[in-house]
Amino acid sequence: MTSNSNGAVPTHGLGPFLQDARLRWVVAIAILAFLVVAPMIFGSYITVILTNALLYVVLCLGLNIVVGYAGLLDLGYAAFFAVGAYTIGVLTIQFGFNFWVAFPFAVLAAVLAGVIIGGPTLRLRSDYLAIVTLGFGEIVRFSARNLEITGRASGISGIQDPSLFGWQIRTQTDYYYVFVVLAIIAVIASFRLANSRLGRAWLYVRHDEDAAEAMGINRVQVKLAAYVIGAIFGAVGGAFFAANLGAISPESFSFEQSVLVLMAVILGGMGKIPGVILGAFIIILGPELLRDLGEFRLLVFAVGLLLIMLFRPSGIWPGRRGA
Amino acid sequence: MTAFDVVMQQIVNGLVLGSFYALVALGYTMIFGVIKLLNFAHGDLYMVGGFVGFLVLSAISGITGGGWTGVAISMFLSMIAVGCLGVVIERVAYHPMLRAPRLSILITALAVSLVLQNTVLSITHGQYTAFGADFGFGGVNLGNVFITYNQMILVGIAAFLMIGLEVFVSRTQYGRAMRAVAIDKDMCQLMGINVSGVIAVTFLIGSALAAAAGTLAGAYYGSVWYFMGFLIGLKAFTAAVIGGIGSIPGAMLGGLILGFLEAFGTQLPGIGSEWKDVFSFAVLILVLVFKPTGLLGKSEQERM
Amino acid sequence: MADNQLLALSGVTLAFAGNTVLDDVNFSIPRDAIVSLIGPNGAGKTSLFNSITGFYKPQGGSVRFDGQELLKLKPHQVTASGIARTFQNVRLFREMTVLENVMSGMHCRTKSGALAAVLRLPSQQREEAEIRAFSEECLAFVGIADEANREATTLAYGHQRRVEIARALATKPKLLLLDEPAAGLNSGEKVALTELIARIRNELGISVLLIEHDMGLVMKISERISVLDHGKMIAEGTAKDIQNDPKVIEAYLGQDDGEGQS
Amino acid sequence: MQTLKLLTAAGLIGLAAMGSGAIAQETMQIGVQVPTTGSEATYGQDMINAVQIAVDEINAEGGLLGQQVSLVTGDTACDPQQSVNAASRLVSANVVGVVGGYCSGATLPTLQIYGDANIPFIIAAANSTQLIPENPGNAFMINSTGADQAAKAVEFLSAQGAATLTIVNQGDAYSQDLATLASEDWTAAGNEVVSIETVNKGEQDYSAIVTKIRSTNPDAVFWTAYYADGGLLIRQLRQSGYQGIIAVGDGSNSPQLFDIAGQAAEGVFAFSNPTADFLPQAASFTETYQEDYGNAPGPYAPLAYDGMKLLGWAIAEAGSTDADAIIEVLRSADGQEWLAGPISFTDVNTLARSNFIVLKGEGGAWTRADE
Repeated sequence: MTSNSNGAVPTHGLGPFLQDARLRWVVAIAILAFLVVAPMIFGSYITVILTNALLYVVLCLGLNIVVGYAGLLDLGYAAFFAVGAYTIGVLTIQFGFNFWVAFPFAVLAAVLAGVIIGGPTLRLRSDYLAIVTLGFGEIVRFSARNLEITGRASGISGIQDPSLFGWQIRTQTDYYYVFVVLAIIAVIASFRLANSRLGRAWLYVRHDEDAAEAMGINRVQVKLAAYVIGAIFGAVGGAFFAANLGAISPESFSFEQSVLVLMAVILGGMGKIPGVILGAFIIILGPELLRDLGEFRLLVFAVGLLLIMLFRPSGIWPGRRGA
Repeated sequence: MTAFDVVMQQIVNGLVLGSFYALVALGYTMIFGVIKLLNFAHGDLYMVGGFVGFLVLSAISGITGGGWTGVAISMFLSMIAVGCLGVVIERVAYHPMLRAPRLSILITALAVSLVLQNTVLSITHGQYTAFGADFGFGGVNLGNVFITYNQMILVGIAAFLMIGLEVFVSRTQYGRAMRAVAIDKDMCQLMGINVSGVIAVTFLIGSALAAAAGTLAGAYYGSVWYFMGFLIGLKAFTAAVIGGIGSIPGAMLGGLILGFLEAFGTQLPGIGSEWKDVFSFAVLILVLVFKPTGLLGKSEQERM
Repeated sequence: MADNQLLALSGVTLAFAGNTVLDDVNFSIPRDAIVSLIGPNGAGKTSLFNSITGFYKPQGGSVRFDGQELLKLKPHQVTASGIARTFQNVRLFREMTVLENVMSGMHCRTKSGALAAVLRLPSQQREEAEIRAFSEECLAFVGIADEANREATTLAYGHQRRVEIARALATKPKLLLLDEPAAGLNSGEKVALTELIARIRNELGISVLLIEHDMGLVMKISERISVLDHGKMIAEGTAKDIQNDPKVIEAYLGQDDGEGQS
Repeated sequence: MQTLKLLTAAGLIGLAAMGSGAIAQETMQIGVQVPTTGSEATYGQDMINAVQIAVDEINAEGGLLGQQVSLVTGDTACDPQQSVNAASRLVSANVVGVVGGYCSGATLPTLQIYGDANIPFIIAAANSTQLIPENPGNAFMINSTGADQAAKAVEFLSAQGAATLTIVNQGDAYSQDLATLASEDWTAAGNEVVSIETVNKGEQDYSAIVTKIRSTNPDAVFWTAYYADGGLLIRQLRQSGYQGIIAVGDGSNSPQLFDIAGQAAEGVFAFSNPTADFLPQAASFTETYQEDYGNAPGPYAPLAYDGMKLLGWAIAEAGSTDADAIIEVLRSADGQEWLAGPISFTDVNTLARSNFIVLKGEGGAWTRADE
């Protein structure tokens, strides 16, 4: 890691914690060790919700690039999640593709969707962009509901479990490890992007568009890059989500889903990777912990959210990165 | 019905629907104006307004009956109650966040929305509640176009509230202060304007308008439900943006336009009811691509 | 106009909502020169900067830079073509270090994309090192290398101005536009600034155009001075020419003595 | 660092707490998988209430295998991912069986989970045909599929002399499926489908569709979704002066339709299983429900009640909590009469019979219309 060899440039996406490279390795290894043994210690239920939380880590890190780094408010992130999932569903079921053959198309579809919607709209002010993305998310969901090829409201079922080099991914534990790997890749990718030329450009543009332009940064292009990369994260998450559940339907891609991912990102602390991961876990595990409360669980959870935001308005993870 | 009748009838439908959207959109836009917050709890205030209206009407219908008199009184009391609720929410949940990053308040608003929704869900066990207003189906036939008295009264009340708001904002001290706060909060503080007070009044009025819409909707459509604010909240947000968020006439215009888009989207061959929302959102996106600040929004300041 | 002109404006006209801000401005900067643009407040100096750098879109005229027409270009394209600028009110990127601020200038001179970053390709690693090295060089050039890792907006004002200049230098410009670089500096800092500007031209071979109110500084370092008043270019020449030009004296006398925007 | 440690500790404690969810087993645990939050909570609450009534009755009679029965709720929020979480939790709580399944989309991915854990699953409401091939053999669908209902609707409406029909659904799997099936049958019967319309749940204002219906003036309108929005649609249709036949599917078979639609519900036809009100042995159910919860049972309350009773019967018959034995008993269900009619299963574990009846709204209540 060039940027740390002489301890000069602070590493982006972490906040003041974990700036020490050694400490960072210790924490990373501890977390990794925990993730590897978790399914053996805890039962299948915990494995399932941890899988879910790890999926959210991927989605949240993707949205974090859009919202946390580039400062674009996206209320329709579930659309990209849907594009990934439905591309897999349609290609494997309607066209008989193998999962791994369909997978690149899922990513490609997300890139296309990102460019088509982002291209003309990214110059809009944040609040207007929010409604455009919301509208786009709803358009995707309604289209999935109305089109024959996406199975209309019933969705697509019977999506086969993929196998990888002879390993048949099937059980919940298998998928758990798949999502562990995906989440790790997402973390590393986010981290490297944040500390790259492009990652810095996102921060420049977010802090001062005009100054960034004056420094020769094409803000529309840079924002589009953030949007498209965020879309890719979403689509990858969606593709494996589809394989994991084996069935997809429009309910999974609602506005609420977009909002939950956004909540996780902001709750943990936008732009701070550990914060975003924490946010993803809170948003998924919180309501699960409260299951015994029955119909009150969302109420209690929402009050909890409110309190967290009141006490830590910039998100849970400390540090100012992420305005 | 001839094609002409259908068009006329859909205009009436769009007008009624648009009036509801506009009333809710106004609160959205006012609150956005003063604290730049997309208040996602606004739709839920509409819902709470519906329930409060229902409670009041249940209590007084023995005296007033379930007709428009009773509904008008319920609406008025609901406006006061929910207006105060709006102020309390602002004080408790938003005010401490005003110096926080903008998106953090957004999450607070979402949390408030969840709290309101799930509180009512717990109390009502998710049941739909019949509102109990007792209206006739009577109306006027203009050729084949049928307009009920209820629709006329409804649009009349909505128009009255909107004109009242416009007068308030353009003619009164508070209204001027509100516009000033919308432009530059810090400057207003320096000028000795009670910014907190202005924000509170804005929430009071915005929430009261949502409550009015909620009560009217409950009475007109006949039932209230814990989730009834969700969809209209989304639609009102859309309407406010089409019109130009922050602009009061824009919210009215946006509400009506969205009402018409949905009415005609249902009717248009090739679109139909299944695709009408896709149609509305597509129009929204196109409007913003070509007019990036909405129809009546102020264009952005010159750069630099 | 001859080839030795680096930048040449002809007939540039800019209006906002019917108010003419720049009226048929003709103006040029020779290669290897230090040129100043002066004029009373509100004369349109910053507007002229913004028109050159693509932030404003003039209604008419032409801006030729090094053989290229700039008028239709976006700000980032103007920067890429070799014009860098600073801002009248310092506009550093908040919450980022001095070095990171300067690194922004290298953006348009490098090209590694997302994939290269995620995969940490050798070419990307090389480029990152290059960005750092050159940015550090720029910081050293303006004399604040030891502040590289401080948060930029916590620096003393005079140093913040230097960060802005270093940031502009990192774009490897042929022409540097400085918008009131001396505003808010004390006299010692002004002397240092004068030296810095001279070094930028002499050692780096970068032409400099500055807007400045401090006449002492302007007269001292400018080879040519242009005077803008009410959007019109009213005089052009050496310091001496300008000092004795009655039109210039009139323009300045007719002005209220107020601080503020140009 | 302090914060970090605290967070880690809190997280681990939380996980441990969740892992130890299996409470000491003095009672027999039965899972209920329904949405209790989100926009579908109305129906989920209704089903839980009904299951609770069944459990109360079972416990009053001494429980099952000498144990009292208690319920564990798995809230699906009608979201596929959340329902997977809920199902996993029910599995880890060692439930003997599960009753529920409201949204088909959210029920589908749970089939494999219960299959892998070999837990009997009585699907009380979800009835999408997509569930059938995904069923590993331990799930039993006690709601008849849309095909039977569509056939009954077409038969009845044709007999009423209708030739043109507009079908309105709510854009969810259940009502869209029923709309499509009804449309196919109607066309096959030589009649004309004027249009299929879709509304959004919770939209309240259906005037645009009402105007469209008025302008084409079909002989009949068939609403395939639930009572809440159906009530509003019926109200607005009648207010606009539409005079034709209005029929609703079984999702709208609730007394609450009359609360919402008021006068307008008079003369509306509903297709339904022979629910509570029309089976003498079940009259007490409605009464108990009304007493306990203060409102009338919703459309799936009887099925949810039956699901619990059926499961209880199977456990008692099997004489153990062994899943294979219970499933064996369920397969052999032999047309006993339950609240919502007799139950026996096809070889793919779907309901073997179709005895849809037709109801008519009269005087603010449903009456039999086809006897």
